Amino acid sequence: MTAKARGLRFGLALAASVLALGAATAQEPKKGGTVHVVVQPEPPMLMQGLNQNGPTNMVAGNIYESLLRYNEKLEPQPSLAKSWEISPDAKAYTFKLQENVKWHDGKPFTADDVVFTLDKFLREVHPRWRPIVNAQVEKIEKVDDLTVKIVLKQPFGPLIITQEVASAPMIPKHIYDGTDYRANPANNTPIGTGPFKLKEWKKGSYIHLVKNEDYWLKGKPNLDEIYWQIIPDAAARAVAYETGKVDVLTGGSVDVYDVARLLKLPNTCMTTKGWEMFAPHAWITPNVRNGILGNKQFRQGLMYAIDREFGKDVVWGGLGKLPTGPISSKTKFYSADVPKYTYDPAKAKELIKASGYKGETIKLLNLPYGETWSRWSEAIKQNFEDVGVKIQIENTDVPGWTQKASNWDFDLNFNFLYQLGDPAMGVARSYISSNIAKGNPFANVGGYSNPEVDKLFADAAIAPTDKERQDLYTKIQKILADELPVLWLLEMDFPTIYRCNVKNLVTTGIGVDDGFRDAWKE
Amino acid sequence: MTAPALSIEGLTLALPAIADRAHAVENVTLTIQPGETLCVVGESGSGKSMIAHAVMGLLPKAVKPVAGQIRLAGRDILALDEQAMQEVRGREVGMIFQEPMTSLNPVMRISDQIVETFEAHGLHDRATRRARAIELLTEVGLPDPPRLAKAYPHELSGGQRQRVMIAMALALEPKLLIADEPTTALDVTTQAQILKLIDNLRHRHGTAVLFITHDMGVVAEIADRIAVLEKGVLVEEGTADQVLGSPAHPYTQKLLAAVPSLTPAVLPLLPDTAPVISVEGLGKTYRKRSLFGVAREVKAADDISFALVRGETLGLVGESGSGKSTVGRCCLRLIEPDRGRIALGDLVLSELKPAELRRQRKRIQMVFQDPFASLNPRQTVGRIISDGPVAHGTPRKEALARAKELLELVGLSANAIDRYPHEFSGGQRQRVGIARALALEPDVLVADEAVSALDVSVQAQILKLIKDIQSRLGLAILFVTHDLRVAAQICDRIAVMQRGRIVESGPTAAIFADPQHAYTRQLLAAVPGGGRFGH
Amino acid sequence: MNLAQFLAGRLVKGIIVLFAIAILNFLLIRAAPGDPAQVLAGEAGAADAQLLEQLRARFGLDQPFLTQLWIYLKGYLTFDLGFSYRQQQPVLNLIMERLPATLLLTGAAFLVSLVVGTAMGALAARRAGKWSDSLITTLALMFYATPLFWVALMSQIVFALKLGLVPNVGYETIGANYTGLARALDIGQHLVLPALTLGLFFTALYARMMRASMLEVAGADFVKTARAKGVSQARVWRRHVARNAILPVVTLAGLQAGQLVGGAVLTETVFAWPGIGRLMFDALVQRDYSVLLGVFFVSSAMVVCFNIATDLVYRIVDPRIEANA
Amino acid sequence: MNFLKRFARNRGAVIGILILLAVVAFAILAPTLYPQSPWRPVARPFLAPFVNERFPLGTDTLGRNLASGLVHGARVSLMIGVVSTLVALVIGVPLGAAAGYAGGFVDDALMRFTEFFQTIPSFALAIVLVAILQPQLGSIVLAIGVVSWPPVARLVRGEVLSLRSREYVQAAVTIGQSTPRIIFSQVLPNTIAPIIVMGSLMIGSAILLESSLSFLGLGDPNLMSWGYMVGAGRTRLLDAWWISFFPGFAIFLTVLALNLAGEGLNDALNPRLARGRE
Repeated sequence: MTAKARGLRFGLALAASVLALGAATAQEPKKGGTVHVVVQPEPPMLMQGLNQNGPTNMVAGNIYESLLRYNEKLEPQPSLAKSWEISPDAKAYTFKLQENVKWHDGKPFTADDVVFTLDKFLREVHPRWRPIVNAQVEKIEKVDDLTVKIVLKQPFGPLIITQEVASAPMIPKHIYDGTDYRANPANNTPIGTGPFKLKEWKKGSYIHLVKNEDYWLKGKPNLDEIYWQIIPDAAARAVAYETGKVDVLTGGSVDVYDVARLLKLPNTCMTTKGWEMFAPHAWITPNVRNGILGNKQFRQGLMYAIDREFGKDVVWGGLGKLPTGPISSKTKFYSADVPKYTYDPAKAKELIKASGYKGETIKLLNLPYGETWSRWSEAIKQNFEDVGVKIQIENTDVPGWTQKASNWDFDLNFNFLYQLGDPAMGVARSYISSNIAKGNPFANVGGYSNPEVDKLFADAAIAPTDKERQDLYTKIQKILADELPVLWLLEMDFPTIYRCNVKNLVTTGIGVDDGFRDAWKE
Repeated sequence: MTAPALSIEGLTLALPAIADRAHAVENVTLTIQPGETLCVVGESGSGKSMIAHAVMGLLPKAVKPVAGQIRLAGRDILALDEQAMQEVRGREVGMIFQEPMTSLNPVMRISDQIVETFEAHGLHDRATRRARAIELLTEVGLPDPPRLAKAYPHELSGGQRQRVMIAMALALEPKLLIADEPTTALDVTTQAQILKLIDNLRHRHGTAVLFITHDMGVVAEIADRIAVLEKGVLVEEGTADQVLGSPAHPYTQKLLAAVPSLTPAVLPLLPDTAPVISVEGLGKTYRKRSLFGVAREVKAADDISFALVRGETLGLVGESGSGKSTVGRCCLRLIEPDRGRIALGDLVLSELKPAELRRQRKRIQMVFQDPFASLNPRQTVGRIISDGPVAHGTPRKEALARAKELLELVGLSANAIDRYPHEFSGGQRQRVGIARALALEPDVLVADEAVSALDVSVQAQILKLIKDIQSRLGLAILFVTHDLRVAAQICDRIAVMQRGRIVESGPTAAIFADPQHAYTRQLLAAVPGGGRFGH
Repeated sequence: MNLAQFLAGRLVKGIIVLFAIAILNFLLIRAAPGDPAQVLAGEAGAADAQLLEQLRARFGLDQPFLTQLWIYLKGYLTFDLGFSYRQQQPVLNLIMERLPATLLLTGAAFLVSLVVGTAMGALAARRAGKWSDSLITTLALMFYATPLFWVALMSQIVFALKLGLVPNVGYETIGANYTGLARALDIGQHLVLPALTLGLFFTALYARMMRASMLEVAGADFVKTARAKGVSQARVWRRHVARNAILPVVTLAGLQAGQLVGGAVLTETVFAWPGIGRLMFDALVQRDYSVLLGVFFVSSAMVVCFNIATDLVYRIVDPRIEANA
Repeated sequence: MNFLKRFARNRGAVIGILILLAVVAFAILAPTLYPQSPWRPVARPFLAPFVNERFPLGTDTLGRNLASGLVHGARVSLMIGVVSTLVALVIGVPLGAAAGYAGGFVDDALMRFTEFFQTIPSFALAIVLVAILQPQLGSIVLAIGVVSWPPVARLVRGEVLSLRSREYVQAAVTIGQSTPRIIFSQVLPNTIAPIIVMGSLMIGSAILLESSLSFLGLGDPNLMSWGYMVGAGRTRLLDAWWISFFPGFAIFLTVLALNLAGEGLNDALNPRLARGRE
């Protein structure tokens, strides 16, 4: 299929999309109602252009919108862009915008806003958009008031996946242009085009969003109000759901052990959908600069030593899937044709012995994201000690972890990274040597460097067809699974728990982060 | 003959099993007629206070009456329940205690505390109660009663507080007043006033007084009749003249004999040699610091000068707050004087640097007041005595051998060396304290109220010991005391202090015979028992 | 020393202590690994050098260390607690927004524990040696020995979940939009569990102190004096013993009241109470320096204020103080 | 009456000592009773207590033996309690003694310093210290010690202040003993009793404080303390109550015992107050 044809097909699909969503539920959405949702932790701010923390995205996804949305298969869907077209040489993307879209302050949304957002605002402040726009984009131009064209330097397939709301939220030009973005007082009163507006933010308590009466998609949203409640303690959040204080527990907001119990409650539904875009991939990064950890045999020994099934079944309550390599099975270009590792302590011992390990203590940096991660460290520590590797767990808080991870101050480091829909976006960054740089915990912090892999990733990102890309990524997966620059542990599933009478909660590949536009309450 | 105000018959009070004897008092029988003052005397631990508390129904829970009766106005109060006892207290019998500083509620106004007595017994209306309180304060001779009524206890002096206590005790005109060592904590002049007040009130209201005291002087001053207690047993009872004049029981005789006479003892004249200690122009001022405001100043020692030769004893006498203890401690530089010169022979002590001072400290030593607080409870006697020589370089073994000799010198057995202070009585401890001071072979000894905390019989022994040692070793002694009787017996010369100054000084006999300063005369006149114990 | 002098003296001392604390805090917090820019970047799941640089410049972290300290202290001199770039708010606003909740929680816990604790202690002392004394003493010991967070979790499960008597978390019913009395009642309901949980430990503490203090005072001479006047037992305990015994308890309680403000982190966490303890903890794990320093400063200032207030109260209730001060 | 007799007369104190002895015995015998690491998953997770005799208290979220965790935890918790109390004493005693004995300017300065530490909210300070130094045994012990010393300093200062004017201390001065010697041989030995009492109570507080820190995720991840166990099991209170109940109860019991024993000590060492019990 050519790029042009693909673009057209998606473009045509748009008209049906709203209908399709309606059809999926087979029920007429009810108007009105209030939903209480848990957000954890409290977002630092709601100006999504400046901050893309998990909780920020979760709330701000209702306030801001981007050009595109993505369904569960990560196919682009219209949002602020009504339709789009990709030139035959795959170098020009033309977006037609929705008509009559207004910012929350009543000003019209136009192509000027899009150009400002993508070319100026996000280029300056957005760490994910910046490398793309700098490396791949030739120019971004306004064609007319409702048409924007992005011209690439070379074909860059993943571009179509980058227009998700957290990666490219549309920012009002009339408020931000010419100002010091980060000091703009409007950061406290976010103005977007989304289905909900910020009414009140009681710090430490709740964020109150109300329906945007002038929303461009007529008849939406269905809900009148959303309260995002801030409850710091995980156990208390579960109790809050049980006592009816909140209706939706977003992914990761309750302890995995509570999931099974909560599901037994009446009127309680659970879904692990809505994470397809992110497809979080959990692993341990060995710091290959540190002595024995640079030894491939040793790393393979470690991999055989880890009881990953135990991690999935006991630590994560059976949620998720064991990964085979760097690319999630949920993401495009996955290949199962790689060397596999099973739980085999005997083999592990053999490999570790052969590697020349002399009993030095190896530090395992725990990820300070709650109890489950601590349990996982403890379990894996036992696995390693069972095969004779001395482990000391290091605990720290989030800033401490960020610092240690960013500055390569670890032996073994837990982490989980989003795949972001395309290996060029979310996978390559952890393995390519050009990304070995201090200061970013999500860079190639382990220090793995293989020129062959670098080249393969570079080629794969700009290869014109999916077939070519697939071949390259299959090669990459084979090499990496053998060399083990990281020890992949789990393709994580984050369950969203909600009252069954809240409908259409998760309708896209980024789940609740895409907002409550279509949700309604029975 | 009217009915007695109080009659105690065969009273026995049991002590708890852990005490050192079975009964606090045993088979005590006493009566007091209306308007009569009965003094119960005895040394500490004789059980005299227990009798007073038994009459009030305020015995500690552990002490139980096991036999006998206490009849107050015809009723046996041991048989009364708490409710009935509350009626009796205050109305039938009032009581004043030893410690004026702690016997009043610190957070209640004086008038409220007196009024409470009326309230407790449901007498009078509010206005009358207040008026009565002022009347009472007037009657006990307090200045400006309306103002004083609004004051809190801490704003009053000890004597004033004791007057308030008396006013309270007598508020309901009880037939019996119990006074438990009411003047022991007071200065001698105040004591005289309070005794006089109690006596006056008794005459005016016909109140019977049960007066508990250890002080024979006070007894002689106030008693109609006297009962002597020894270890809980009543050994002698009779009129004041009988008991004081011709005591029948050996214990009474011993007690009386131990009371130091106010007539100065005749002491041998000392050769006129160079002084071993001379103090010139000594001054010490206490300042209360505060961040703002003016500092308050108290002159505790003001231009004090004196000198002692070998074998001489100078008595530094005065009432509390006169600065006598400050002067005593300044001589050792336990308190740093602000001004003045202290010299031990040729050595100017007041100019020494700390390290040198420490080396020279052995030349002047001190005997302290409290035999319980002056010995470290965690060290053996041997250790306590030998620490001094050890600090000056003597090997411990040698010092311990010397300590044994010293123990025998002060009248204790040498094997006391391994025992701890709590195994000794007060008098014995004081001997240890003296031995400690002597261990360093000092030239000068400062005795700070060294016998004040001791029972009278023990007091006599310790005084004798000090004299003996002085004559044997030729020490010069600065004897700080509030007790003129003691001073009369032991001092060659006396210096009388008042508000930080020496107002009069001279040979003991001369001062007693012909006091020049008004204050000295006042002090001498106030000594209870006057010339009764002339020997 | 008169009252004005006393107050002035205490204030000067207090301000000196506060400044010393401000400096110490600054040094302490800067010793912690990581900085707010890194945290923000880390949370976003993506970062590059340029973003970090932007953020650091924004936070003022690109300035020399001493300059930062100077700017911080200069701000404090003018009651400017700084600006939280993370939260895009002046620190003072953030704290003021949270302070009422904390004051309500700790105030309620403090009052309840003081009243209940002293009453329990007084009762136990009055019945010293009897079974009711043993009961109270044991109870107090148990309150004292139970981990606070454990009580918090248990009480949520029992009273909120199983019995449904009170809400488990939060400050008020979100979205109910109550006003006036209804709102007060609503907040009151939410307050029950956290205040009791927080108060439990202090109840125990005050009960034990009061008991000991009562027994100590009961042996005082003036108590004997009162009894010798024929005053009834009950009245002796009330007017003489309790009145004197409560003074040291109140003093200590006053000193602790200040500590409570900054010390309710656990309770605020478990009960999602939007107070400054929680604000502090969040600021700590986000390295939101200015907020963290601000909370530390404000809660230390609270301690100083409470200490002065306690001394003042003490001067009023205890007539002896002025003479000795 | 001697100390032991007085102590034995206090039933609570005896119970406290017995519980403590039991806890200490468990702590000492831990490697004998459960030679395997308490971290090792040994059975099905969430095994209920009192069912399988190999796991009398059941298993936790990862299938680790709770009984083993509890006895090994006794070692850790007691050690943290004792060591951090020692840290507090090491800071507080010399400081208090110096302030009390020297008086004047030194006293003023040291007491300002103490006041300073009492003004900073202590729990918050502990959290910050642990966060700065990273959660590990040393930093936890240090943090607890640093926030708990001021009361020690105050106590010692008060005692020393009153002892300093005691006549036997003055006597030591007059016989020419040096100041350090006076402090160590005359003054400090007589403050031991109240310090021991306070120390025994502080061990309890330290154990509680450590458990609170653990609860907030600031525990040493390599040491299985009781606080860690409560924190780790708290989300399962509803369906696996035993995971956090038993360690919580162990903390409760130990702190209770320490307090009972401490009060008993206090009464026995300080007969004046014990009168109230008669």
